[in-house]
Amino acid sequence: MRKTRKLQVLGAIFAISLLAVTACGGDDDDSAGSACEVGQIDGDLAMYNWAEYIDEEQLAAFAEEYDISFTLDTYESNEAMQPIISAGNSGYDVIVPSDYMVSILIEAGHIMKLNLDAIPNSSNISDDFSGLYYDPKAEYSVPYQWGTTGIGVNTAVVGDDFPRSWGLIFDPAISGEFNGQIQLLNDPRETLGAALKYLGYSLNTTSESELNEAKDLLAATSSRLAAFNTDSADEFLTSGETVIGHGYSGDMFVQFLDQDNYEDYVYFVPEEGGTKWIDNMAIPFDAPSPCTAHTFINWMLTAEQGAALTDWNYYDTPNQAALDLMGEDAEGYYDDLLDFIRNPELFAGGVDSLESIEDTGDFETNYSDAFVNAKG
Amino acid sequence: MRKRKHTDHVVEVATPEFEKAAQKKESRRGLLMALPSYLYLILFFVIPLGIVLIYSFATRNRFGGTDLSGWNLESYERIAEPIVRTILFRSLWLAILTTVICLVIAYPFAYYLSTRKPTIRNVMLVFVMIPFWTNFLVRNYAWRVILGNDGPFTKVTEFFGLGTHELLFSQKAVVLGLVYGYLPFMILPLYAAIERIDGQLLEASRDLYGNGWQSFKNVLLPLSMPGVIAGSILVFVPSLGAYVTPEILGGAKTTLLGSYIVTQFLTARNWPFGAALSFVLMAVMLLMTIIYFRKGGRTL
Amino acid sequence: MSNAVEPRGLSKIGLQINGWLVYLFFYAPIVLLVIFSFSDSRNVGKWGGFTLGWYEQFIDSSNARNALENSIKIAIVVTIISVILGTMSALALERFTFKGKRVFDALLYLPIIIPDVTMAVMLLLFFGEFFEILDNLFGLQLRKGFWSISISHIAFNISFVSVVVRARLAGMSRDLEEAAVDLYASRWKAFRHVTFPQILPGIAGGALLAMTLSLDDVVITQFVAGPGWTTLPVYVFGLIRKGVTPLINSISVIMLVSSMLLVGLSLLAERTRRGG
Amino acid sequence: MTAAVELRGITKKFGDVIAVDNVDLTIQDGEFFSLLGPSGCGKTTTLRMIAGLEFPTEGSLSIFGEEVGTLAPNKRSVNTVFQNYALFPHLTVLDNVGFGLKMQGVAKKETKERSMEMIELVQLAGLETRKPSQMSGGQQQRVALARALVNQPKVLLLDEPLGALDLKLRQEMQLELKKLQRDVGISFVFVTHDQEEALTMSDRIAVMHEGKLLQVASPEEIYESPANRFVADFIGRTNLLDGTTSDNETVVLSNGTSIRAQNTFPEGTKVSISIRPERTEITQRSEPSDSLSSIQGTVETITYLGNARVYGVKFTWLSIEVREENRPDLEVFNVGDDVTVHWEHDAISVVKD
Repeated sequence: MRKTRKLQVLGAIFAISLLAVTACGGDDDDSAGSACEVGQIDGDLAMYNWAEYIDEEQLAAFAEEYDISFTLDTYESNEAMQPIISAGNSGYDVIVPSDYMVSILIEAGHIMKLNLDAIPNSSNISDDFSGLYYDPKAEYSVPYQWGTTGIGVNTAVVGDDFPRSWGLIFDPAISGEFNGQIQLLNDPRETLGAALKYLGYSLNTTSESELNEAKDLLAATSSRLAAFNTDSADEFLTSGETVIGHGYSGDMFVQFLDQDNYEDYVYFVPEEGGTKWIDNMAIPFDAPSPCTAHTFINWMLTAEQGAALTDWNYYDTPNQAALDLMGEDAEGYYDDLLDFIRNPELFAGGVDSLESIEDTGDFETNYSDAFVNAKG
Repeated sequence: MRKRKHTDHVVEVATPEFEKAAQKKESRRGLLMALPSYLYLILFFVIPLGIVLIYSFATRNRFGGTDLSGWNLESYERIAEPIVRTILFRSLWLAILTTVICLVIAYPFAYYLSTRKPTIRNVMLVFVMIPFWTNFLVRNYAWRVILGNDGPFTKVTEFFGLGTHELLFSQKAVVLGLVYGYLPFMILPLYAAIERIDGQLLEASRDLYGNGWQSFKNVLLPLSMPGVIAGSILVFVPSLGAYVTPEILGGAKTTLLGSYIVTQFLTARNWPFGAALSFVLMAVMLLMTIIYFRKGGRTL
Repeated sequence: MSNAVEPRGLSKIGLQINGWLVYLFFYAPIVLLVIFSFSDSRNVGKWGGFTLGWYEQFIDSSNARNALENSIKIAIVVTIISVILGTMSALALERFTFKGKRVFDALLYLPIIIPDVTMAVMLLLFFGEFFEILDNLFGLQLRKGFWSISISHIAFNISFVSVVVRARLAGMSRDLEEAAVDLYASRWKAFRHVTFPQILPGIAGGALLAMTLSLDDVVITQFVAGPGWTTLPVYVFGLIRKGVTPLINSISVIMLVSSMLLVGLSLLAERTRRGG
Repeated sequence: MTAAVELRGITKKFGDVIAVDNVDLTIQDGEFFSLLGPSGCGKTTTLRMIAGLEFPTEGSLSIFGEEVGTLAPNKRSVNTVFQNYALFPHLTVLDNVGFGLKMQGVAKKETKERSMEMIELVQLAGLETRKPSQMSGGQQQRVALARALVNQPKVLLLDEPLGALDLKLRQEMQLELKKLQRDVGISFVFVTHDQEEALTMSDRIAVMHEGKLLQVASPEEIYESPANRFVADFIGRTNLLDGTTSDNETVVLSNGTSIRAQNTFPEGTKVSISIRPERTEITQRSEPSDSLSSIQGTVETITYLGNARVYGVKFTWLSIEVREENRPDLEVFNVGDDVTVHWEHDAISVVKD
């Protein structure tokens, strides 16, 4: 008797949690932000952003201007942030997902439709950022910063005479003498994407055979690598661990410029094309203070704040109005950086060769499996 | 004589019924002691675990969320794929290697520790723990610098004319990192076990067997077996699930079980498969420890 | 109580060398870490001259300070509660027989062997539902934060503490408790005056372990934290993505020092409590 | 005499195992009482029931007339000296001894005075600040005694307290314990598996085997008239020869030899006769004797003990041990000598299984 009652109680607890689990899909709420007006404040600001992606001082300035307090928490990958937002009740007002993650969050109903009336400064965004695949009507997200993924080279070792091609990594005939000194990102989409680009395919391919080719290429390259690593591509280059590295533009620039011999380092996007990524501001579906979030996004889109952002994190800005203000208070260092960024050699295949990583839905599993299989 | 009032109430004469009731009362007392943790773990561990168990029978939906409507065994079927077996055996091998190396290093150390004076012993123990109050990740990064191409390790081997041995981004580096990370988990229980052994017994065995190895094999080792078992489990379990060390020191060039699971959750966003893999990993660990217990004949 | 046999001759030298090598092994990375926290170069491993800049940077960052504060608050609460629950579990398992003991024993083992990312995911899902249920049933509007992190840390620490305390209890003969009861101690007094002082080293070991694990946890904390509740390891984890700079070393050194202070203070408190 | 401890129909089961089986026992006030038996016989369980560390499954247990069978140990006015002393390792000798008084709420000052008195009584004065680990086995033993006695228990229980000591120390402690018991005047209940120890110290002995009480009597009685074969065999060395009663005066051994042995068993009962080796005499065989208190045989083995010789004498296919003091006036025999072994007829006791 007693035992069965105990089981019943347990069963009930399980059932309740189950019901709740299955019920949680459909509670997206598009209306919460629609009533917000320009400059309206409905609570404190809680931002969830990548580490070292915004100056606390900048947030503090906003908080002071509107007489609220703020919290800033950080994450290190889209995939770590997404479940926390999707689980609901995260407590965050503004998040900064990358392109493909925006489309996932929209599809899942986990970010809210913005009330663009409350964000008049969105007109400052460059036309290059309109009609983006992940949010074609720019209803859910506003670009924050952007950059590319490409190759960094230590020219003191490799020399200057190398093709601006992914072959520098994948072709043993070109880089065979640097076996064990090459690094690739530890990320299925980026790294298989590089291989796909080298083979002349789209990095968003959903063709099994194209992916297989890329996998085989990667498997053949795997033994020539020092490491698969995402966090330290730039440091490996400057510490001498590697001479050819696969990494993100901003990381490379900042690291190179910190070296005394920064002329020795080159970053470029190969002629076959590379990844262009855009990070965006968005508001979680259950943000506690959606109007404060709108006000904050609008504030960030002013020319001054856009410039301040890039002046601090050295990534490129989508804010057209900010371009003129950038680097005003910087020293020579920043000028060098701007030279780097504006270097026409940066995109060997031209800006049009760049491609964004898109969510491939069910095919994502194929990418991650192919990556594991290529490593062995 | 001090009077004790030991019969405020009439003491019952013992009967089987009374004994049964008393045993029941005692059993209830035990349950009462366990109850707070029991309930706590049911609420904050078993129920959450139940949720992931449900997830492991679900399907990844197009956008990397989890679709709970259709239940299936797909995720478990995938475990039969050869790549999973390769990863599992590779991880088991590394975990066992790590455990054995930890045992070989920690045993003499723990023994040495137990021969020191109590005050010195405590200081020595604290100094074993202190490095582990720094962040786990940061310790791994420190090793990366030590083992790196320009690091102290290569400098030392070059200085001694042993040539340039770059350990970084190799299996050896991974094992080294794991040994470093989990060695204290071996030292502490081993020390606790050896410290309890009566010194006279060892003295006697030294007389009996004469040579140290015999007395170690026949007396010290069997008596310290509980410590060996506890330490081995505490090292083996996290080694099998490790993912930070293989990535930082091993360069992520081969996939291990821990990284494979993390990848499913945090890169592939394939939670059902990640959940299924976790349950398989837990089953393997349970199985290995049960076998180990049987051989050691003791419960943790 | 009894010292093991003092080793002689060669084996003694061997043991001593092994001892020193183990400490060298333990402290090599720590020494490096401390040294480079004072290095005036972004690159750990390249000495760029002495600076306190990284520490200044830490102190200037309200985020980092906040994270340190969070870590310490959580570690204290987690250690206290885990030690109480873990010790009670250990006592129940070593000194009593009760219905469901085997199940409980097995249950305690699970948090030790579960991969932490799995535990992180399951707790994330759980708290989502749990708070929703509480909201629906009682209208309680709870936020993830201090308590969700502490609850999660306690959920795995109970097991670790109970393993350590059990090892100690198993080595302690029951005679002592019986002797105490025979000498007119009630069961509570027998525990208070005999069992407890005997297992105190085990409890202290368990507390150290619980504190260490709480201060080191990244994945679980990240998944169950709420706004404003970033802990130091999570903060460091985020920083590392942007490059390993000596700032991380300086944070580590600060963490090391605050852990030592925490342990030192609790020892001091224990001593004064006993003394007075 | 009043009964200090009284057991009536006490049974203790551990699951299906019966550890103590329907035991009736009365221990008088002021006596030194031993519970004797091989390990696993239930003697320790009996002691623990008196202490209250186990409750009986069934039966009545009273101390000075008050039923205590199911009373918690801390509410009984008995104290125990444990087998391995169970001294509290974290407390000094003084605190160990004062523990019971402290638990009873005796004032600190009085506790200290009484503890010191007791420490002096067991001759440990000057060692009161030591920890148990800093003391020898004998000293720990004294601390354990002092720790129990300081509470002035009505009965002191001792669970093989001398087992861990070496022979010489053990013999010293035996005498000391006996003296101590006389001085304090309370009853000691002493558990041991060492029959010699029990015989030396006890006023009365209870022999237990497989949970059952076999005999309760004075040492002399137990030695001279064992109640059954087990007791005869367990206590001291004895010759046990199987046979059958032919009448109340005679037992016919299995090899056909008739022996005079008074008994009360009906004719034809299978019995054993017990003859203590030291109660027999060995002489050169002269002529066939038809005495029923002797046998004729051949010396088969000789064991030299220094103060005595033990001869193994074979007759027909049985054999018997004979112990002769090493005295110059007694003849010494060699292996192969034909001898007669004889005894006083009251040296024989007849026991059943």
